[in-house]
Amino acid sequence: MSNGNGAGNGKLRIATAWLGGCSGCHMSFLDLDEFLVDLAGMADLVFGPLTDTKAFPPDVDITLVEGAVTNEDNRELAFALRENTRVVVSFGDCAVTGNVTALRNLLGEPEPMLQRVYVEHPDLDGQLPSEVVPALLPMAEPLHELIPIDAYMPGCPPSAERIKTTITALAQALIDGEPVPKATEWLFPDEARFG
Amino acid sequence: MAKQIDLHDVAHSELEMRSRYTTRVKACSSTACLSAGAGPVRQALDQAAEREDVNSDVQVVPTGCMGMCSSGPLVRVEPRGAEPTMYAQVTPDIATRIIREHVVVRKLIDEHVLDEDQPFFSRQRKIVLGNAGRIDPERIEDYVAEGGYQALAGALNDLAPEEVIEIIDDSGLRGRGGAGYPTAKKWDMLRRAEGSPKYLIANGDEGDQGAYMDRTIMEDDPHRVIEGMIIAAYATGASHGYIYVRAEYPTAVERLERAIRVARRQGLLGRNILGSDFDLQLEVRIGAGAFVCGEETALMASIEGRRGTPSLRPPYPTEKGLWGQPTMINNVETLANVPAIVANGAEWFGEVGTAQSKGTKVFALAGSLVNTGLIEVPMGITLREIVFDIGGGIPNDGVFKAAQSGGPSGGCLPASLLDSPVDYESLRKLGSMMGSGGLVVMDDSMRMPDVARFYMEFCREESCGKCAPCRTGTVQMHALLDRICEGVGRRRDLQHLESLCRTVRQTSLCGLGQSAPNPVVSTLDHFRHEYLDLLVPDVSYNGTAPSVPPRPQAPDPAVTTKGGSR
Amino acid sequence: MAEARTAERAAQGEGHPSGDERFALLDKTLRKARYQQDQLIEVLHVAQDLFGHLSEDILIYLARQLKLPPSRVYGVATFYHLFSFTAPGRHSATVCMGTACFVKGAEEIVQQLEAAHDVRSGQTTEDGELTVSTARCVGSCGLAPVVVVDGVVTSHQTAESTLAHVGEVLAKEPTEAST
Amino acid sequence: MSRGNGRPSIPVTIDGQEAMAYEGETILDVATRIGVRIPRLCYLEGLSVWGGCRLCLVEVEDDPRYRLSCATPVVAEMAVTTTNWELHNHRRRIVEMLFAEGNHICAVCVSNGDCELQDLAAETDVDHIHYDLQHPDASVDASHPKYVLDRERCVLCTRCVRVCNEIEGAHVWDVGGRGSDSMIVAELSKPWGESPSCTWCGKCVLVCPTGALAFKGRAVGEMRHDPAVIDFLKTARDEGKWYERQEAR
Repeated sequence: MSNGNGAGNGKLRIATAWLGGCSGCHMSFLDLDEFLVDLAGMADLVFGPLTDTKAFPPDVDITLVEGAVTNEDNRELAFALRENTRVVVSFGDCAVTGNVTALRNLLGEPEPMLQRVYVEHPDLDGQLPSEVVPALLPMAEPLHELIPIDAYMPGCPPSAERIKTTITALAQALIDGEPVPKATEWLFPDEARFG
Repeated sequence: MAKQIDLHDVAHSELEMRSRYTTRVKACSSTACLSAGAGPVRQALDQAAEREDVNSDVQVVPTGCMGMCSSGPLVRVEPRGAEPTMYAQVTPDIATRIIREHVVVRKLIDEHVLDEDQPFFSRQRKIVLGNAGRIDPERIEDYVAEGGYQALAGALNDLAPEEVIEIIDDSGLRGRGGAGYPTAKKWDMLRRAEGSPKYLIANGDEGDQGAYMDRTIMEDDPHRVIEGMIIAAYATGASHGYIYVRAEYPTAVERLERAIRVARRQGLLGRNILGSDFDLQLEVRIGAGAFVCGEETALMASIEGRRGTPSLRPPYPTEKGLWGQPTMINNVETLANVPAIVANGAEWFGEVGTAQSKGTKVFALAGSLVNTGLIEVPMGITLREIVFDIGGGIPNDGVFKAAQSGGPSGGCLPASLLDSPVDYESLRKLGSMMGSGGLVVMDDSMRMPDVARFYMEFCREESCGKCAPCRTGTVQMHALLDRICEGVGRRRDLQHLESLCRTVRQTSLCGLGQSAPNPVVSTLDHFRHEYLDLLVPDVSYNGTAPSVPPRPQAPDPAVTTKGGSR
Repeated sequence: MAEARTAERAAQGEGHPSGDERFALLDKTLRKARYQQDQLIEVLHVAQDLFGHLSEDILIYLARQLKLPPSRVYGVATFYHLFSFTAPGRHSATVCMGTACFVKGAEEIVQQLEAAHDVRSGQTTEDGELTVSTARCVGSCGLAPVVVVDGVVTSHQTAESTLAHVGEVLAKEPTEAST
Repeated sequence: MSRGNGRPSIPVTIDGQEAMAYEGETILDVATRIGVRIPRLCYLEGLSVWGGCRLCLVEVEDDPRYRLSCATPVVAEMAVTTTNWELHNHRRRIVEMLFAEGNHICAVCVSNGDCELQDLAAETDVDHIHYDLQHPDASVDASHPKYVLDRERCVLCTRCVRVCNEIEGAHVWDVGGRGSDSMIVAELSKPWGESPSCTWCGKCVLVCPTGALAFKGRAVGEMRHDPAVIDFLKTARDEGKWYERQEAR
């Protein structure tokens, strides 16, 4: 889209991100089948597990974020994509609620879980992962605990139909130059009191 | 049939017995004074009287609460035909000196004398607590000598049940448990309810922290509660009564059970009360540590031996209460007002208090005050009078910040509202409530969000768990308050807190949940800036790297779906 | 199953098979209550007074005697905070957390007690010596903050004075004397 | 549902729709009969009214408080609005808090759709949870040969407690603890499989609105409940009328 330092080809810039999740949501995204062709017509996929880009690019229109925030890398990426994206979509149950990724929270701090997985029931030689793997955060949390979210797409995984509906609606708004449909904030009828 | 007590005879011989003593020494033996060491004091008084050989002239009387608990143990010397003197902070040594010096040689121990003309005493008006600190609660004779059971005798002899209700109606007596429902209306509903037997319950499940009005009434003047219940039962046609008392009040349980036994033996309970054809059985039931049992339907569940969870109304207890029978629940303090009203008339009662809130109210005064203790004041007295005249102001040159009335269900009243009158309507208008009578004063060292968190924690732990908004809402509101108080809260947390207050208040099943948000709402109303000061500034995402607080929160959640009705 | 036998014998009016005299006292209470189901809470109080806490055995016994479903007895017993299901320590320190005491710093006392004796409020130390708990207002607000140590109310406490007092109480009695 | 005899005689209005109600019918009864859906969770036809979920609160004209539609009998000329902006938000918050209270990480309902809590979330526009997830340390009881109890998914609606007590008469279940520590217990909080009073009737499983109670050994698609069976049983037993049942979904 023609928004400053973008690609300038009039197309939307769409990204996906894969945080602490099983990538099932991305599989569901691939389930879009022929819609992927339509999508390619109106948007460029500029970042995500499906592309080769290493750093999160600037000036992205829509980012679908799969997975809970569970380690340092996730957090870094979440901040980066928030800063460079106009509409961030919390994509799938792990991003929306923490879901399976957050099951580790039941064990409290990450250490007991790591012990159980890597030392008590090792398939290989029992040792804790250290340098190569990013450090786990104390809790695995839903994405909205870390950054503001513009739209939520629950589902485990969300069906291709739901993904298509969401993307179409958001893309249409962006293309028409209309404000992204941020609904009236139902939660805070007293908003005015906060000035 | 039990023998019938002759009230006149008993009163007469009791007064005669009293007149044989030249001096009566009253030793406060209430729970507060006992924990301050009143037991040894009383022993010392007895021993000293024996040693000085003034046994036949001096009567040492263990009494209930004299009021100024912060100065206990209290002892009051009442010489025949002379002014009484009250002593504060009495130790066994002082007690010995009281007998040896004051009683024997009429020499006052000046440094321990407590001025009874000071506002703490003179601003009070005692109806319910008229006998507390004056009589030995374990002796029915003492109660009868002060005019006890005369109101009952009068009602049974001269008044039809409807006439008793009329007197209560005219007096304007309202429920002292907090909500202020007109007592006569309740009585009338039970009277008209169809079904037999009908039950009457005295609610002595005072769970409010910092409140011990009902306990004091039950411990110090158990016969007054019983007389009130008998009159209420007579007026409403109840044939069976329960007094539901917290298990944390063993003395109250003991004294009530003893008083019931004595009353039964004297023909004041059981069949053909005082020779009339009116019957009433009374029983004490004890709770087991659940605040929610102060709620009427939960209380009844507890008496039935079940989990103390509230049930839905309607049907109201007066239609379908204990075991499906018509049941009326009155607060202990309400019932304790009844004998005095019936004895002295509605007009006499109406002279005290305001137009809509008549009579007096007992408060347990606690917190940052010079004088703390139990007070009974006319309704409509201002908060300022209670705090500064009766309470003696804030100690150590402290500054009054707020008073919390109504405990975890009530709200706080800031300094700007010191001149508002204390009655049902005014307090409710100010977002607080009368409550059962706990009044905690806070000085400026308290942070109000901490106070709100304290009460919310209480509600969270006392929520019965039956209804979802109260069970889960108190947990969430406490978590949000916790985060704010710990300095890691965000604007969003405060917004969530306020929206939850509304939901929990409007959707909870019983009074506990409906009023649980009150302390939060009222501290937010009066001390909002204290909350705002604790919030972490919002994270900026406009091109600058976000700073990461301990538990990062987004400033504004947004949702895709539409709010509003469908 | 031993429990089932207990119940059978109880149903035949033989009382509890253990022969524990305290069960005879409990039976007396049950008779006085005329085995009325609504007396459950009263009976639980008596049982706790007799045994110090409510063990599973006691709950089963009461369920059978009052002909109540065990889950109902369990539900009632666990609803009310005064009933305890583990044996209390030989000594107890209960910090009042009523409003008056809270305003005057009771929280600090609890924290320090917990830290000093390595125990959480509501629990007993590993050696079974001390139970630390909090109470909802013991009604001595004029004396705040209040701590009840072995049933004796101590007034105007600070964290230091409480720790010292509890230390004294613990030291006074040698362990073997109370076993 | 009370199927009143005779003719309905009480005129009421629900969401602008006029209807005649039978004596003793509740707002929820009438609404259901005329096809107006009111969200609810703990209520189940055939069982006593519990009133714990608070989702079926409705607005009654000239009444300052919301009324519980499952427990409020209709009176003549009553005008009911089943949802408004505020009620919708209250319901949404309650549902969100129910999610936050348990560990509702479930592979079943997302795939077979058989979960009343999930339905309610959709109905009340819950798309994410605003509140702190509690991550309770709740236990799974798989000791019973035929059934499983997963307390992580329990919403404390007490349908199982009521059906076991009121319909089956066994009273295996009750609620133990208090407040947020409340949980469903069998016997003296014993493993379900050891319960001497359980009759293996499975009614508690049939009525469970979530996946807290489930049949063992079934594939995800077969993990279904059938709460309507209770009303069928109750009507058959109490009134001697066997109405034709639709098979469970």
